[in-house]
Amino acid sequence: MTIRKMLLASVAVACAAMPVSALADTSGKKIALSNNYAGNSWRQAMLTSWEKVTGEAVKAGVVAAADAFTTAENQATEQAAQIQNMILQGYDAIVLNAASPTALNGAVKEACDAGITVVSFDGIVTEPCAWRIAVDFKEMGRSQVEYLSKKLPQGGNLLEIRGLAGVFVDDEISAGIHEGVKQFPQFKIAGSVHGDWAQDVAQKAVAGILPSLPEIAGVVTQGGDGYGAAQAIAAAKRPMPIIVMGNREDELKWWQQQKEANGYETMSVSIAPGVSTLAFWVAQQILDGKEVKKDLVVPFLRIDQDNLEQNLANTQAGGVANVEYAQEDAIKVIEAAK
Amino acid sequence: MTGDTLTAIVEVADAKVSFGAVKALDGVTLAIMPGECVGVVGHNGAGKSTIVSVINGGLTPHQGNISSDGERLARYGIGVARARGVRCVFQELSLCPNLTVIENTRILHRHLGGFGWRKRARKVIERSLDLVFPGHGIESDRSVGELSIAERQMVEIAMAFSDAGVAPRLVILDEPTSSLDAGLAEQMLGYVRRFVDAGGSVIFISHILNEILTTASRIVVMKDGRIVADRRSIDWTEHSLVESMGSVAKGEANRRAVRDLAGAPVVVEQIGPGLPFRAKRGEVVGLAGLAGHGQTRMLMKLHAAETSDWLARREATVAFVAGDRRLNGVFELWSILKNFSIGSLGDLTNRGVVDVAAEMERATDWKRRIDIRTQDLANRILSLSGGNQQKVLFARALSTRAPVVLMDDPMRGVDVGTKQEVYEIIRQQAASGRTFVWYSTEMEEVCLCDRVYVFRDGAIVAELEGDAVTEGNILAVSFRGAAA
Amino acid sequence: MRLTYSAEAVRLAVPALSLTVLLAAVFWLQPRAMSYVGLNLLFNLAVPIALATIAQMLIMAVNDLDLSMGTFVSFVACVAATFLRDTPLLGTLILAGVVGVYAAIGIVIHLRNLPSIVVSLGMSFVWAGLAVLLLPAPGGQPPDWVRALMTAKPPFAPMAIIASIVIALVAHLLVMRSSLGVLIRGVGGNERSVERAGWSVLAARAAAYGLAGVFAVLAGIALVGLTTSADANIALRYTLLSIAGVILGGGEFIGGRVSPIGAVIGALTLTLAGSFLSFLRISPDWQIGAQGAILIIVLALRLLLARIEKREKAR
Amino acid sequence: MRMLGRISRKPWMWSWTAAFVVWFATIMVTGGASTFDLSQAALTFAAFSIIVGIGQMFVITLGPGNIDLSVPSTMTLAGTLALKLMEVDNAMIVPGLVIAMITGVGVGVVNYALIKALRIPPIIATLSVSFIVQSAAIWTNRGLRIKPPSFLADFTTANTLGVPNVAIIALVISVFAWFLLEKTIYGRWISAVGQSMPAAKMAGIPVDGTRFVTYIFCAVLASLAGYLLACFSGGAALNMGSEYLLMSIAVVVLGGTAVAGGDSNVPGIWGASLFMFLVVSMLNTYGLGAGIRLIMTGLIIISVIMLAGGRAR
Repeated sequence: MTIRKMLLASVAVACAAMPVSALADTSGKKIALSNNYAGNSWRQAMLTSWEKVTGEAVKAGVVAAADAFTTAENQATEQAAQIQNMILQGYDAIVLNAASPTALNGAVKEACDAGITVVSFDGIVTEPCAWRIAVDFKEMGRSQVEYLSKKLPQGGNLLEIRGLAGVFVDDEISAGIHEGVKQFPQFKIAGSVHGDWAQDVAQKAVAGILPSLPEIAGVVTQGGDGYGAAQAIAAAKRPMPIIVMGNREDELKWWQQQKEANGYETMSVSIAPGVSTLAFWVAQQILDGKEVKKDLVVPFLRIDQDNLEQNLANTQAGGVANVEYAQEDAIKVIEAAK
Repeated sequence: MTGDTLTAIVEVADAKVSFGAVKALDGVTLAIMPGECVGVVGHNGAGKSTIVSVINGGLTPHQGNISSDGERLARYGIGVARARGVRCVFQELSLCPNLTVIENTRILHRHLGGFGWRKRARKVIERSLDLVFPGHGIESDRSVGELSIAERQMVEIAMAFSDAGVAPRLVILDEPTSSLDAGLAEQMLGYVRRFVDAGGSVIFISHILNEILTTASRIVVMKDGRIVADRRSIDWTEHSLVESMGSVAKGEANRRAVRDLAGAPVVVEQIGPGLPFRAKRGEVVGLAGLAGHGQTRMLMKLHAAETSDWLARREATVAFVAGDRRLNGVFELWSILKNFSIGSLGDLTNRGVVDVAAEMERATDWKRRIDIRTQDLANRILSLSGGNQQKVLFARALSTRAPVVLMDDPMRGVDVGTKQEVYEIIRQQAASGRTFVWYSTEMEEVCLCDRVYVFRDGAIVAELEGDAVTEGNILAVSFRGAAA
Repeated sequence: MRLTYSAEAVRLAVPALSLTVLLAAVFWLQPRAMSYVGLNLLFNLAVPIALATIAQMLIMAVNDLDLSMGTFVSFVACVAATFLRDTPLLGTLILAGVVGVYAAIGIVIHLRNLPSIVVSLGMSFVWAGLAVLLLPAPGGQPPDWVRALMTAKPPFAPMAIIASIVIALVAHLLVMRSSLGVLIRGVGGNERSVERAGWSVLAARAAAYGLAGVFAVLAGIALVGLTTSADANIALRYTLLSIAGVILGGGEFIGGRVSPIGAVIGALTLTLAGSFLSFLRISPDWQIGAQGAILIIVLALRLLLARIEKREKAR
Repeated sequence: MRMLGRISRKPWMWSWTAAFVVWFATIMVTGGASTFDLSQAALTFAAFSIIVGIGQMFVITLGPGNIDLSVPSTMTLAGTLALKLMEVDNAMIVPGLVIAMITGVGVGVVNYALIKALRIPPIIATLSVSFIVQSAAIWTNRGLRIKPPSFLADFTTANTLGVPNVAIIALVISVFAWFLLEKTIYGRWISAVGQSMPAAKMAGIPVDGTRFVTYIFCAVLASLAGYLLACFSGGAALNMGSEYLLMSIAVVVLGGTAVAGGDSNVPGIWGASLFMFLVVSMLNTYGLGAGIRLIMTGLIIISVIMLAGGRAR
C-alpha cells in the first residue's frame, strides 16, 4: 500500500515537471458518477450537465466512459451498495455526490483500497482517501447575514428556512447563519422552519409559522425554498422582506418581476449543479497523474442585482441557474489550491 | 362390564345449558366408566356437541355438576380435563395447518419441551399413528396443511390417543370417520375396541349407525337436549335407533298440500357429485341431512352461479338468507335499517341515490310483518337478540324481488310464533311463483317442503317427494348403514 | 406422489431459484463479481437487511405487520453510533430497554386487540423523532468491535456470506426448531387450538415481538458497522424491504407460514436485484421503476409455481 | 362511563379536539392577533391532505389490508403530466385536468389488476406500482419545473370571502365524498365490503367491482391533489408527493375511520388534517425541533387508536 503510494507520488512529481500534453493518457479510463437522489430540479440539472460535458469528453476520446448512476431512494445504504457495485464494474474513478458525509466511508475506503480514485463533491465524504470538492456551506450561510447587514444596517427579525432534518448540508448552512447572526447582533432569528429544499414544503411551513411571527426583515434560506417563502408571505399579505434566493428559475424569475415592479433588491447564493462536471475534470486530472490536493474549494454561485438578467437568460425555463466547467477550469482550481 | 366396583372417569349429573332461549342441554346425566365405549346418536341440535364440550371442559354447564374418579370437581376446565386424561377429536380441524405433525404434537403436549423434544414428539405421534393406523404412510415432518383431509383426520385421531406422560383415559371422537374411507375407518374402530378392552374409555359420535352398533358397548340416544334412551348396544338395531331418534308426531300437522308442479319450468339447476339438483318455479325445495354434509356448499354454488363479482345485476335473480350470521350474515357496524335494506337497494335507489323515505317505509312494513322487536330501526343490529337478527336477515331476502331465495338454515334461534308467520309468508310467496331452496336442520321445516334432497358426505344421496318426505326416511338416508 | 414431498421445499425453491438466476446473470454481466472480494461487495449490505427481514418475519408469524421497522433500525443505528461506543453500559441498557418496548407493544396490541399496522405506524414517528433528537446531523462512530466484526476477512468465504448463513441458521433453529418458535407460528396458524392446549397466546405474542426487537437491534448495529456512521434516516427503506423480503422468501401475511431461510434469501435477492439493475445499465430514469418490476415478476413467478403445485396435488 | 361511550361513538371528536387545542395554543403566543392568518393558512394546507386523505379513507374502508401506497407517486406523475401538457397556456386548463384524471384512472386500474391477478396484498402491489409511476414521472420531464397557467396559479392561491379556494375545493370534494358514502348505493357497498367480504358477497354486492372502483377513486383524488398542488406551489416537483404517503394514512387513522374497515368518517379527516398542519406550526412557533414533533405525532396516533379503536378481548 505505502509502496504504491510512494510510486504514485514519484510519478506525480515526475509528471508535474513535464508539460501538460505529455501527461499519461486517460483515454482508456472509465469514470462513474454515483448520485443518491434524482427527485428535484437541481439534481436533474446536475445529471444533465454531466451527460452533456462527459458525453463530449467521451466522444473526444478524453476518457473511455463516464456513466451516471442514481439510487432508487435517497438512502446512504443504497448508495454504499451502488459504490460497491462500481468497484466490481472496474471503474477507475468514482465521482460521488454523497447521501451522507460519513455513512459512505466504509464503501469509499473499499473503493480506495481497490485502487479507485474517489472524488466527492457537493455532498462530500470525510474518508481521508477521497478527494473533496467542497462548497463552504458555512460561509454560504454567513454571507447571507452579511449581505442583509449591508442592506438593513439597523437589523431586525430573520426567518430561517432550513433544509431536511438530519442532513449534513442543512446543519452546516444553518450553523453558518447562526454564526452570521452572532457576528451581526442587530439581527435576531425569530423563527425557524424546515422546508426540505422544496418550494411546496417551504411554502407550507412558512405559512404555518408566519401568523405567530413579528415583522420580518429578512428571510435566510438554503436554496430551492425562496419562491415558496415569497408565495407564503404574499398570501399572508405581509410586507415583503428581503428573501435571500437560491438558484431555481422560479426564484430568479420572481425576483426579476419584483425588481421590475418595485425595485426589489436581494441576492442569490447557491451551488451550481454543474459542479458535477468540475468533479469529473478533477477526477480526469487525477487519473492523468496530476498531483491534486485532497481538499479543493469551489466558489458558490452568487447572483446579484446587476447580473440577474444575464443569469436568468442562461437558465432553462423550469430549470436551475448553472455553470458548467471545462478542463481548463479544473486545472485552474487545482492550481489555485496548491 | 359391570360398573359396581369401578368409579366413572367423568360423570355429568343433571347438566343444563342454554343459549338464549334455546335449551341445548336440559338435564343430562351421563357417566363414562373405564373400559366402555359409549356411542351417542341423535339428530341435529339434539345436544351431542354440547355434552361433548361439557365433558371436554370447554363449556361450563349453567346447572348441574361434574365429578371425576369419584371426586366432585367444582372447577372443571380444559386444563383439569386434560390432566385427567380426557382428549377430544373435534369435528372442525383443530390443528395448526402451518405446523408439521410433530410440531402440532408439541403444541398439544405442553410438557414435552426441552432439548431433543422433536425426537420425543416424533416417537409419541408415530407410535400412536402406527398403533391406530398401521401402514398409514404419513410422514410426521410434513406440515398438516399439506396433508389430505383424511390424513389430517388420522393425525387428529392418533394425536388424541397419543401418550406423552399423561395417558389418555377418555377419548371423545366426534364424527371421526366422516372423511376416512372404509378401510381406514375399520382400522380406527379396531383400535378403539382394543383401547376399550385395555381399560380405556371412548365417547363415539357418528352418523354411520353400523359403526356405532359394532363398536360401542352402550348407546345413548339424545333428542332436544335430553337423553331419551340408554341401552347396551346389543339391545339396539339400526331400525330401533332411527326410530328412537325421530319425533314422529311433530310436523305432521303442518304438512302442506301436495301441489302439482310437473309443468313448472326449472329455474335453478346444479350438477355435482351424486344426484343432480333442480328446482322449479314456485317450488319449495328442502336440503336435508346431518349438518355439515354439503348443503351450505350447494347453496353457495347456486348463489355464485347467479351473481357477479364485478357488476351489479339490475334484477337480482337470487337472494340469500344466512344461517351463520357472524360469518356471512349481519354487518355488525350497521343499523337494523341498513342491514335490512342492503339486499334490495337496487329497488330503493334512484340513479344510485338511496331513497331514504322508501327505504324506511319498506323496513317499517317488514318490521311489522315479521315482528322485529326494536324501538327504533336506527339501532345497531347487534342490539337485537340473535333471533331478531335472524329475522332481519330473513326480511332482507324476502323483501327483494329475486325469483329464487336460498336459505341456509335460517331459523336457528327464532321463536315459535315467528316461525309460523315466516312459514306462512313462504307458503304465500311460493304460491305466487317464488322458488325457495331451504336447507334446514329442523325436521319440522323439512317436512314443509315440496321436495327434499338428502345430503351425505358432500353429495345428494336421495330425493324424496310428497308423502315420502318423512323424518324416518330422511334419518334413514342420513345415517349410512341404515339402508333406505 | 413423492414429487410433492413438501410444500416447504417448494416454498423455498422459488426464492432460491430467483436468487440463483439473478446471481448467474450478475456473474455473466460482471465476471469480476465471482470472487471473494466480489461476493463480499455484492452481499455485505444485505446482512443488516437480512436481520431486519427476520425481525419482520417474526411479527408476521403472529399475523401482524410492523411498519416501524425502518425507523426503529435507524434509531438503533443512532444509539449504536453514539451511546454504545461512548458509554457501552448505558448503550446496552437503552437497547435492552427498546427490546422491552417491542415486547410491550406486542402485549398492548394483543390485550386491546389493536390493529398492528396503526400502532406500528405511530411508533415509526416516535422512533424517527428519537433518532433525530439523538443525531440531528449524521455522525457518530460504531464501537470498534462492531467495525472489526463487519470488516473481518475470514478464510474460505467472505464475511457477508458467512454472516448470512449464520443468520439463516440461527433464525431457523429459533423459529423452526425450538419450542418457542413452534408456539409463535402456532399462534399465527390457529390461535384457538394453541389456547385450547393451555398456552398463553399473550406470552407467545410478546415473545415474538421481543425477539423481533432483538433482531432489529442486531440489524441496526450491523448497519453501523458497515457504514461507519449513522443518521436518523439511514434505514427508512428497511420497512418495505423487510416486508418484501419476507414475501419473496415464501412467507405469507397471515397463517403463520414463514421461512427464515427463505427470508434471508429474499433479503439477498432484493440486494442483488439492485446490483443487477446497475450492471444492466438501465437508464437512471427507470432504475426505480425496474425495482418495482422485479418485485412484480418474482411474485408472479411465485403464483405460477403455487398453481402448478396445486395442480400436482389435485392429481 | 356513559359520556365516554357517547364520545367514542363520534370518533371524529378526537381529531377535532386535538386540532382545536393545538390551534389555541398557537394563537395564544401572539395573544390572538394571528387567529385569522393562522386559520387561513391551516385551511389552505390542510386542503391537500384532505383530498388525498379522503381517497385513502375510501380504500382503507374496504377492510383490513387495503391500503394505497402509490398515492405520492400518482400525485407527482399527474402534476407533472398536466403541467407539461398545459405549458403555461390558460386555454389548456381543462385538457390538463383531464390528463391528470386519466393518470389517476390508469394507476388505479393497474393497482387493482395486480392485487386481483397476482393475488398479492395491496401493500406490496401498490408499492411496486408506485416505483414504476415514480420512474414514469422522472422520465417525462426530467425534473423541470414548469409553471402553471397564470389563471390556475392565481385561482389556487387566492381566497374567496377570506376562505382559501383550495379549501373550498376540498370542501366540495368532501361533501361529494360524504354524499357518496352516506347517500348512495356505492357508499353502502364499500361499507358492507369493509365489514365482511363474505357477507357482502352473499348480499349480492359486486365485491370486485366495488373494490376496483374504489382503488380508481383513490388514485383519481391523488391525481387531483397533485394537479392542484402543482398549480398552487408554482410547478410540479418530483418530490412533491412524498410527504403525503404517511400523511394520508395518518389523517385517516386520526380522523376516526375504523382501520378494520367498514366505517369511514369524512369530518374526522378535516380535524386530522388541520391538526397535522397546526401541530407543526405550534411546535415551530414554540421553537421545538423536528424530533419532538415526530414523537408527539406518533404518541397522538397511538393514543387515539387506543382510546377510540380498541376492543378488549
